[in-house]
Amino acid sequence: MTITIKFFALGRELVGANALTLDLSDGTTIEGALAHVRAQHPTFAQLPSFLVALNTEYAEQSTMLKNGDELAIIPPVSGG
Amino acid sequence: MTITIKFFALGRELVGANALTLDLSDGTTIEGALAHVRAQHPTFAQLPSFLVALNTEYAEQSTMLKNGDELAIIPPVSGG
Amino acid sequence: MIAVQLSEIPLDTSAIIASVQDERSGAIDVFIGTVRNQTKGKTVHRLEYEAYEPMALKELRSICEEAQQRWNAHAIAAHHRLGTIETGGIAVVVAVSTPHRADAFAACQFVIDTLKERVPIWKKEVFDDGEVWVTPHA
Amino acid sequence: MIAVQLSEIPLDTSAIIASVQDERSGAIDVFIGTVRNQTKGKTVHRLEYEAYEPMALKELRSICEEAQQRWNAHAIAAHHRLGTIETGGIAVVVAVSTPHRADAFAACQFVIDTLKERVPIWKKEVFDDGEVWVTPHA
Repeated sequence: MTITIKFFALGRELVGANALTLDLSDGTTIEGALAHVRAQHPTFAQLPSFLVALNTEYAEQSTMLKNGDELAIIPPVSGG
Repeated sequence: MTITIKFFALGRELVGANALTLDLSDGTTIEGALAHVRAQHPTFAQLPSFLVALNTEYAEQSTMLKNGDELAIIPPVSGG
Repeated sequence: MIAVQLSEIPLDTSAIIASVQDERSGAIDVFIGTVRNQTKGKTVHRLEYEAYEPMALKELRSICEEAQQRWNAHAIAAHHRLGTIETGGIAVVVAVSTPHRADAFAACQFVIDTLKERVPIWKKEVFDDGEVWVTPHA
Repeated sequence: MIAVQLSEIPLDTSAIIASVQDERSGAIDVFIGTVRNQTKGKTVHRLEYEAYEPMALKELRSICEEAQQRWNAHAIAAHHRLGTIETGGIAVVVAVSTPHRADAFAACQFVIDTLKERVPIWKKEVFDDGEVWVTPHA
Protein backbone atom coordinates (compact mmCIF):
# COMPACT_ATOMS: atom_id res chain seq x y z
CA MET A 1 0.00 0.00 0.00
CA THR A 2 1.02 3.58 -0.58
CA ILE A 3 0.58 6.40 1.89
CA THR A 4 1.60 10.04 2.01
CA ILE A 5 3.17 11.78 4.99
CA LYS A 6 3.04 15.56 5.20
CA PHE A 7 5.47 17.66 7.23
CA PHE A 8 5.14 21.20 8.53
CA ALA A 9 7.23 23.82 10.29
CA LEU A 10 10.28 22.35 12.09
CA GLY A 11 9.33 18.82 10.98
CA ARG A 12 9.38 19.94 7.35
CA GLU A 13 12.75 21.59 7.79
CA LEU A 14 14.28 18.56 9.54
CA VAL A 15 13.08 16.14 6.87
CA GLY A 16 13.79 18.57 4.06
CA ALA A 17 10.50 17.87 2.30
CA ASN A 18 6.85 18.92 2.43
CA ALA A 19 5.72 15.37 1.91
CA LEU A 20 7.01 11.81 1.46
CA THR A 21 5.31 8.93 -0.28
CA LEU A 22 5.92 5.55 1.37
CA ASP A 23 5.25 2.02 0.13
CA LEU A 24 4.44 -0.07 3.17
CA SER A 25 3.28 -3.59 3.77
CA ASP A 26 -0.39 -4.04 4.62
CA GLY A 27 -1.12 -3.80 8.32
CA THR A 28 1.53 -1.18 9.06
CA THR A 29 0.51 1.20 11.87
CA ILE A 30 1.22 4.92 12.11
CA GLU A 31 4.02 4.03 14.51
CA GLY A 32 5.48 1.67 11.90
CA ALA A 33 5.36 4.39 9.24
CA LEU A 34 7.17 6.77 11.60
CA ALA A 35 9.93 4.18 12.07
CA HIS A 36 10.44 4.21 8.29
CA VAL A 37 10.71 8.00 8.32
CA ARG A 38 13.28 7.92 11.13
CA ALA A 39 15.31 5.31 9.23
CA GLN A 40 15.34 7.35 6.01
CA HIS A 41 15.69 10.75 7.70
CA PRO A 42 17.62 10.42 10.97
CA THR A 43 17.29 14.20 11.60
CA PHE A 44 13.54 13.69 12.05
CA ALA A 45 14.36 12.35 15.54
CA GLN A 46 15.32 15.92 16.48
CA LEU A 47 11.65 16.98 16.40
CA PRO A 48 11.06 17.20 20.14
CA SER A 49 7.35 16.43 20.16
CA PHE A 50 4.49 16.09 17.76
CA LEU A 51 1.01 14.70 17.25
CA VAL A 52 -0.12 12.83 14.17
CA ALA A 53 -3.19 13.38 12.04
CA LEU A 54 -4.68 10.74 9.77
CA ASN A 55 -6.75 12.12 6.90
CA THR A 56 -6.99 15.49 8.71
CA GLU A 57 -8.07 14.09 12.09
CA TYR A 58 -5.83 13.75 15.15
CA ALA A 59 -5.09 10.00 15.53
CA GLU A 60 -3.42 7.50 17.87
CA GLN A 61 -0.06 6.11 16.74
CA SER A 62 -1.38 2.55 17.08
CA THR A 63 -3.93 3.14 14.27
CA MET A 64 -3.48 0.82 11.30
CA LEU A 65 -2.96 2.48 7.93
CA LYS A 66 -4.66 1.67 4.65
CA ASN A 67 -3.84 2.38 1.03
CA GLY A 68 -4.15 6.07 0.09
CA ASP A 69 -4.03 7.40 3.65
CA GLU A 70 -2.65 10.85 4.28
CA LEU A 71 -0.65 11.08 7.45
CA ALA A 72 0.54 14.45 8.83
CA ILE A 73 3.17 15.22 11.44
CA ILE A 74 1.85 18.03 13.64
CA PRO A 75 4.54 19.78 15.73
CA PRO A 76 3.20 21.85 18.63
CA VAL A 77 0.91 24.39 16.99
CA SER A 78 1.53 28.12 17.36
CA GLY A 79 -1.18 29.90 15.39
CA GLY A 80 -2.77 33.17 16.41
CA MET B 1 -27.00 81.49 46.51
CA THR B 2 -27.83 80.28 43.02
CA ILE B 3 -27.47 76.74 41.80
CA THR B 4 -28.35 74.92 38.60
CA ILE B 5 -30.07 71.54 38.43
CA LYS B 6 -29.78 69.51 35.24
CA PHE B 7 -32.27 66.83 34.22
CA PHE B 8 -31.88 63.95 31.80
CA ALA B 9 -33.99 61.23 30.20
CA LEU B 10 -37.22 60.51 32.12
CA GLY B 11 -36.35 63.16 34.73
CA ARG B 12 -36.06 65.79 32.01
CA GLU B 13 -39.40 64.74 30.52
CA LEU B 14 -41.20 64.78 33.91
CA VAL B 15 -39.88 68.22 34.81
CA GLY B 16 -40.26 69.51 31.27
CA ALA B 17 -36.88 71.23 31.29
CA ASN B 18 -33.20 70.45 30.69
CA ALA B 19 -32.21 72.60 33.64
CA LEU B 20 -33.60 74.76 36.40
CA THR B 21 -31.92 77.63 38.20
CA LEU B 22 -32.79 77.86 41.90
CA ASP B 23 -32.18 80.62 44.41
CA LEU B 24 -31.69 78.94 47.77
CA SER B 25 -30.73 80.10 51.22
CA ASP B 26 -27.18 79.39 52.28
CA GLY B 27 -26.71 76.02 53.92
CA THR B 28 -29.28 74.21 51.79
CA THR B 29 -28.38 70.57 51.17
CA ILE B 30 -28.95 68.59 47.98
CA GLU B 31 -31.96 67.05 49.72
CA GLY B 32 -33.30 70.56 50.41
CA ALA B 33 -32.88 71.54 46.77
CA LEU B 34 -34.76 68.42 45.69
CA ALA B 35 -37.65 69.39 47.98
CA HIS B 36 -37.86 72.69 46.08
CA VAL B 37 -37.97 70.82 42.77
CA ARG B 38 -40.76 68.55 44.01
CA ALA B 39 -42.73 71.55 45.22
CA GLN B 40 -42.43 73.36 41.89
CA HIS B 41 -42.79 70.24 39.70
CA PRO B 42 -44.96 67.64 41.44
CA THR B 43 -44.53 65.24 38.49
CA PHE B 44 -40.85 64.92 39.43
CA ALA B 45 -41.97 62.57 42.21
CA GLN B 46 -42.85 60.05 39.49
CA LEU B 47 -39.16 59.45 38.80
CA PRO B 48 -38.83 56.05 40.47
CA SER B 49 -35.17 56.22 41.41
CA PHE B 50 -32.14 58.36 40.75
CA LEU B 51 -28.71 59.34 41.98
CA VAL B 52 -27.43 62.89 42.21
CA ALA B 53 -24.19 64.32 40.93
CA LEU B 54 -22.64 67.52 42.23
CA ASN B 55 -20.31 69.26 39.80
CA THR B 56 -20.06 66.04 37.75
CA GLU B 57 -19.30 63.71 40.68
CA TYR B 58 -21.77 61.32 42.30
CA ALA B 59 -22.70 62.84 45.70
CA GLU B 60 -24.65 62.09 48.89
CA GLN B 61 -27.97 63.92 49.31
CA SER B 62 -26.84 65.30 52.65
CA THR B 63 -24.06 67.32 50.97
CA MET B 64 -24.36 71.09 51.52
CA LEU B 65 -24.59 73.24 48.39
CA LYS B 66 -22.67 76.42 47.66
CA ASN B 67 -23.18 79.23 45.21
CA GLY B 68 -22.62 78.26 41.57
CA ASP B 69 -22.96 74.53 42.12
CA GLU B 70 -24.25 72.35 39.31
CA LEU B 71 -26.48 69.55 40.50
CA ALA B 72 -27.60 66.77 38.15
CA ILE B 73 -30.39 64.23 38.57
CA ILE B 74 -29.13 60.89 37.27
CA PRO B 75 -31.88 58.33 36.55
CA PRO B 76 -30.67 54.72 36.26
CA VAL B 77 -28.16 54.81 33.43
CA SER B 78 -28.64 52.71 30.30
CA GLY B 79 -25.72 53.44 28.01
CA GLY B 80 -24.07 50.89 25.76
CA MET C 1 -3.05 56.06 25.42
CA ILE C 2 -6.62 56.58 26.54
CA ALA C 3 -9.18 58.18 24.25
CA VAL C 4 -12.84 58.66 25.16
CA GLN C 5 -15.40 60.31 22.95
CA LEU C 6 -19.12 61.02 22.66
CA SER C 7 -20.23 61.42 19.09
CA GLU C 8 -23.38 62.62 17.33
CA ILE C 9 -22.15 61.04 14.09
CA PRO C 10 -21.70 57.32 13.29
CA LEU C 11 -18.74 55.64 14.98
CA ASP C 12 -15.88 54.60 12.72
CA THR C 13 -14.91 51.20 14.10
CA SER C 14 -11.82 50.90 11.90
CA ALA C 15 -10.45 54.24 13.02
CA ILE C 16 -11.09 53.35 16.67
CA ILE C 17 -9.29 50.02 16.28
CA ALA C 18 -6.40 51.71 14.48
CA SER C 19 -6.12 54.19 17.36
CA VAL C 20 -5.19 51.41 19.81
CA GLN C 21 -2.84 49.44 17.55
CA ASP C 22 0.61 49.34 19.04
CA GLU C 23 3.66 47.43 17.81
CA ARG C 24 4.35 46.36 21.39
CA SER C 25 0.90 44.75 21.65
CA GLY C 26 0.04 41.26 20.55
CA ALA C 27 -3.67 41.46 21.24
CA ILE C 28 -6.58 43.79 20.62
CA ASP C 29 -10.07 43.12 21.88
CA VAL C 30 -12.93 45.17 20.54
CA PHE C 31 -16.50 45.30 21.82
CA ILE C 32 -19.17 46.72 19.53
CA GLY C 33 -22.64 47.35 20.94
CA THR C 34 -25.31 47.43 18.26
CA VAL C 35 -29.00 48.30 18.27
CA ARG C 36 -31.18 45.19 18.21
CA ASN C 37 -34.35 45.19 16.17
CA GLN C 38 -36.31 43.52 18.97
CA THR C 39 -36.62 43.78 22.71
CA LYS C 40 -38.87 41.39 24.63
CA GLY C 41 -40.56 40.44 21.37
CA LYS C 42 -41.43 44.02 20.34
CA THR C 43 -40.01 45.59 17.18
CA VAL C 44 -37.63 48.45 17.94
CA HIS C 45 -37.45 51.20 15.31
CA ARG C 46 -34.63 53.22 16.72
CA LEU C 47 -32.91 54.26 19.93
CA GLU C 48 -32.38 57.79 21.15
CA TYR C 49 -29.34 58.37 23.35
CA GLU C 50 -28.53 61.30 25.57
CA ALA C 51 -25.72 61.95 28.03
CA TYR C 52 -24.65 64.28 30.77
CA GLU C 53 -21.68 64.92 28.58
CA PRO C 54 -18.96 66.39 30.82
CA MET C 55 -19.64 63.82 33.53
CA ALA C 56 -19.94 60.94 31.05
CA LEU C 57 -16.54 61.78 29.57
CA LYS C 58 -15.00 62.05 33.02
CA GLU C 59 -16.47 58.74 34.23
CA LEU C 60 -15.50 56.98 31.01
CA ARG C 61 -11.94 58.21 31.27
CA SER C 62 -11.72 57.13 34.89
CA ILE C 63 -12.99 53.64 34.00
CA CYS C 64 -10.44 53.35 31.17
CA GLU C 65 -7.65 54.50 33.48
CA GLU C 66 -8.58 51.85 36.02
CA ALA C 67 -8.66 49.17 33.29
CA GLN C 68 -5.33 50.31 31.89
CA GLN C 69 -3.67 49.94 35.27
CA ARG C 70 -5.27 46.65 36.25
CA TRP C 71 -4.57 44.86 32.97
CA ASN C 72 -1.43 46.62 31.78
CA ALA C 73 -3.09 47.89 28.61
CA HIS C 74 -1.12 49.87 26.06
CA ALA C 75 -4.11 51.74 24.74
CA ILE C 76 -7.85 51.95 25.39
CA ALA C 77 -10.43 53.77 23.30
CA ALA C 78 -14.09 54.06 24.29
CA HIS C 79 -16.45 55.91 21.96
CA HIS C 80 -20.20 56.23 22.55
CA ARG C 81 -22.72 57.46 20.04
CA LEU C 82 -25.40 59.98 21.02
CA GLY C 83 -28.63 61.00 19.29
CA THR C 84 -30.78 58.74 17.13
CA ILE C 85 -29.50 55.32 16.04
CA GLU C 86 -31.47 53.08 13.71
CA THR C 87 -31.58 49.31 14.30
CA GLY C 88 -28.35 47.63 13.26
CA GLY C 89 -26.41 50.80 14.02
CA ILE C 90 -23.46 50.99 16.39
CA ALA C 91 -24.00 52.56 19.83
CA VAL C 92 -20.63 51.95 21.46
CA VAL C 93 -17.15 50.73 20.59
CA VAL C 94 -14.50 49.81 23.18
CA ALA C 95 -11.05 48.76 21.95
CA VAL C 96 -8.14 47.65 24.12
CA SER C 97 -4.59 46.64 23.18
CA THR C 98 -2.43 44.61 25.55
CA PRO C 99 0.68 42.46 25.37
CA HIS C 100 -1.29 39.30 26.25
CA ARG C 101 -4.70 38.30 25.06
CA ALA C 102 -6.44 37.34 28.29
CA ASP C 103 -5.81 40.89 29.53
CA ALA C 104 -7.37 42.39 26.41
CA PHE C 105 -10.61 40.47 26.96
CA ALA C 106 -10.73 41.22 30.69
CA ALA C 107 -10.02 44.94 30.30
CA CYS C 108 -12.49 45.38 27.45
CA GLN C 109 -15.26 43.57 29.33
CA PHE C 110 -14.56 45.62 32.46
CA VAL C 111 -14.87 48.89 30.51
CA ILE C 112 -18.20 48.03 28.87
CA ASP C 113 -19.66 46.45 32.03
CA THR C 114 -18.68 49.45 34.15
CA LEU C 115 -19.80 51.93 31.50
CA LYS C 116 -23.25 50.37 31.68
CA GLU C 117 -23.32 50.69 35.47
CA ARG C 118 -21.92 54.12 36.01
CA VAL C 119 -21.63 56.41 32.99
CA PRO C 120 -24.51 58.91 32.74
CA ILE C 121 -25.86 57.94 29.33
CA TRP C 122 -29.50 57.01 28.71
CA LYS C 123 -31.38 55.40 25.86
CA LYS C 124 -35.02 55.47 24.88
CA GLU C 125 -36.46 52.68 22.75
CA VAL C 126 -38.94 53.79 20.11
CA PHE C 127 -41.60 51.26 19.09
CA ASP C 128 -44.60 51.39 16.74
CA ASP C 129 -46.90 52.29 19.58
CA GLY C 130 -44.79 54.34 21.93
CA GLU C 131 -41.43 54.81 23.52
CA VAL C 132 -39.76 53.96 26.79
CA TRP C 133 -36.60 54.95 28.65
CA VAL C 134 -34.67 51.76 29.12
CA THR C 135 -34.15 50.70 32.70
CA PRO C 136 -31.17 48.48 33.33
CA HIS C 137 -31.66 44.82 34.12
CA ALA C 138 -31.59 44.35 37.88
CA MET D 1 -23.44 31.87 10.13
CA ILE D 2 -19.94 30.48 10.49
CA ALA D 3 -17.14 31.59 8.18
CA VAL D 4 -13.55 30.41 8.47
CA GLN D 5 -10.76 31.41 6.17
CA LEU D 6 -7.01 31.15 5.69
CA SER D 7 -5.61 34.03 3.68
CA GLU D 8 -2.29 34.84 2.03
CA ILE D 9 -3.33 38.49 1.76
CA PRO D 10 -3.89 41.02 4.58
CA LEU D 11 -7.04 40.49 6.64
CA ASP D 12 -9.77 43.10 6.25
CA THR D 13 -10.99 43.59 9.82
CA SER D 14 -13.92 45.80 8.78
CA ALA D 15 -15.22 43.24 6.30
CA ILE D 16 -14.89 40.47 8.89
CA ILE D 17 -16.80 42.51 11.47
CA ALA D 18 -19.48 43.38 8.90
CA SER D 19 -19.87 39.67 8.12
CA VAL D 20 -21.10 38.94 11.67
CA GLN D 21 -23.36 41.98 12.12
CA ASP D 22 -26.92 40.87 12.64
CA GLU D 23 -29.94 43.00 13.51
CA ARG D 24 -30.95 40.42 16.12
CA SER D 25 -27.60 40.83 17.89
CA GLY D 26 -26.81 43.43 20.48
CA ALA D 27 -23.16 42.58 20.92
CA ILE D 28 -20.11 41.87 18.80
CA ASP D 29 -16.77 40.94 20.26
CA VAL D 30 -13.72 40.98 18.03
CA PHE D 31 -10.26 39.65 18.81
CA ILE D 32 -7.36 40.84 16.67
CA GLY D 33 -3.99 39.15 17.05
CA THR D 34 -1.11 41.32 15.87
CA VAL D 35 2.60 40.74 15.39
CA ARG D 36 4.63 42.19 18.25
CA ASN D 37 7.94 43.85 17.50
CA GLN D 38 9.61 42.14 20.46
CA THR D 39 9.65 38.75 22.10
CA LYS D 40 11.63 38.13 25.28
CA GLY D 41 13.53 41.35 24.65
CA LYS D 42 14.62 40.48 21.10
CA THR D 43 13.52 42.52 18.08
CA VAL D 44 11.21 40.58 15.78
CA HIS D 45 11.36 41.56 12.08
CA ARG D 46 8.53 39.45 10.80
CA LEU D 47 6.62 36.23 11.32
CA GLU D 48 6.16 33.47 8.77
CA TYR D 49 3.00 31.40 9.10
CA GLU D 50 2.16 28.07 7.55
CA ALA D 51 -0.79 25.71 7.97
CA TYR D 52 -1.95 22.25 7.18
CA GLU D 53 -4.73 23.97 5.33
CA PRO D 54 -7.54 21.42 4.93
CA MET D 55 -7.17 20.28 8.54
CA ALA D 56 -6.82 23.84 9.86
CA LEU D 57 -10.06 24.85 8.16
CA LYS D 58 -11.84 21.78 9.48
CA GLU D 59 -10.61 22.28 13.06
CA LEU D 60 -11.41 25.98 12.96
CA ARG D 61 -14.94 25.32 11.75
CA SER D 62 -15.47 22.69 14.42
CA ILE D 63 -14.29 25.13 17.14
CA CYS D 64 -16.63 27.84 15.83
CA GLU D 65 -19.55 25.39 15.73
CA GLU D 66 -18.92 24.42 19.34
CA ALA D 67 -18.76 28.09 20.36
CA GLN D 68 -21.92 28.91 18.43
CA GLN D 69 -23.84 26.21 20.26
CA ARG D 70 -22.46 26.88 23.72
CA TRP D 71 -23.00 30.65 23.66
CA ASN D 72 -25.96 30.98 21.32
CA ALA D 73 -24.01 33.05 18.80
CA HIS D 74 -25.71 34.41 15.71
CA ALA D 75 -22.53 34.51 13.67
CA ILE D 76 -18.85 33.68 14.08
CA ALA D 77 -16.04 34.51 11.67
CA ALA D 78 -12.45 33.34 12.18
CA HIS D 79 -9.84 34.38 9.62
CA HIS D 80 -6.14 33.54 9.90
CA ARG D 81 -3.38 35.01 7.80
CA LEU D 82 -0.66 32.80 6.27
CA GLY D 83 2.73 33.69 4.78
CA THR D 84 4.92 36.57 5.87
CA ILE D 85 3.57 39.24 8.25
CA GLU D 86 5.60 42.28 9.23
CA THR D 87 5.51 43.58 12.81
CA GLY D 88 2.30 45.46 13.53
CA GLY D 89 0.44 43.34 10.98
CA ILE D 90 -2.66 41.31 11.75
CA ALA D 91 -2.30 37.53 12.06
CA VAL D 92 -5.81 36.55 13.14
CA VAL D 93 -9.27 38.05 13.53
CA VAL D 94 -12.15 36.36 15.38
CA ALA D 95 -15.54 38.09 15.44
CA VAL D 96 -18.66 36.87 17.24
CA SER D 97 -22.16 38.33 17.40
CA THR D 98 -24.59 37.34 20.15
CA PRO D 99 -27.77 38.68 21.70
CA HIS D 100 -26.01 39.35 25.05
CA ARG D 101 -22.57 40.75 25.58
CA ALA D 102 -21.12 38.30 28.12
CA ASP D 103 -21.68 35.52 25.57
CA ALA D 104 -19.83 37.45 22.86
CA PHE D 105 -16.73 37.76 25.07
CA ALA D 106 -16.86 34.12 26.21
CA ALA D 107 -17.37 32.70 22.73
CA CYS D 108 -14.67 34.87 21.15
CA GLN D 109 -12.15 33.98 23.85
CA PHE D 110 -12.98 30.28 23.51
CA VAL D 111 -12.38 30.39 19.75
CA ILE D 112 -8.98 32.09 19.96
CA ASP D 113 -7.82 30.02 22.97
CA THR D 114 -8.82 26.76 21.30
CA LEU D 115 -7.40 27.83 17.95
CA LYS D 116 -4.03 28.27 19.65
CA GLU D 117 -4.25 24.81 21.21
CA ARG D 118 -5.52 22.74 18.37
CA VAL D 119 -5.49 24.27 14.90
CA PRO D 120 -2.48 23.15 12.81
CA ILE D 121 -0.92 26.53 12.11
CA TRP D 122 2.70 27.37 12.90
CA LYS D 123 4.72 30.55 13.06
CA LYS D 124 8.41 31.23 12.80
CA GLU D 125 9.88 34.38 14.32
CA VAL D 126 12.58 36.04 12.25
CA PHE D 127 15.22 38.04 14.18
CA ASP D 128 18.37 39.90 13.14
CA ASP D 129 20.49 36.89 13.91
CA GLY D 130 18.31 33.94 13.10
CA GLU D 131 14.85 32.48 13.21
CA VAL D 132 12.92 30.11 15.41
CA TRP D 133 9.69 28.13 15.21
CA VAL D 134 7.57 29.36 18.07
CA THR D 135 6.74 26.77 20.68
CA PRO D 136 3.63 27.44 22.69
CA HIS D 137 3.87 28.51 26.31
CA ALA D 138 3.54 25.46 28.52
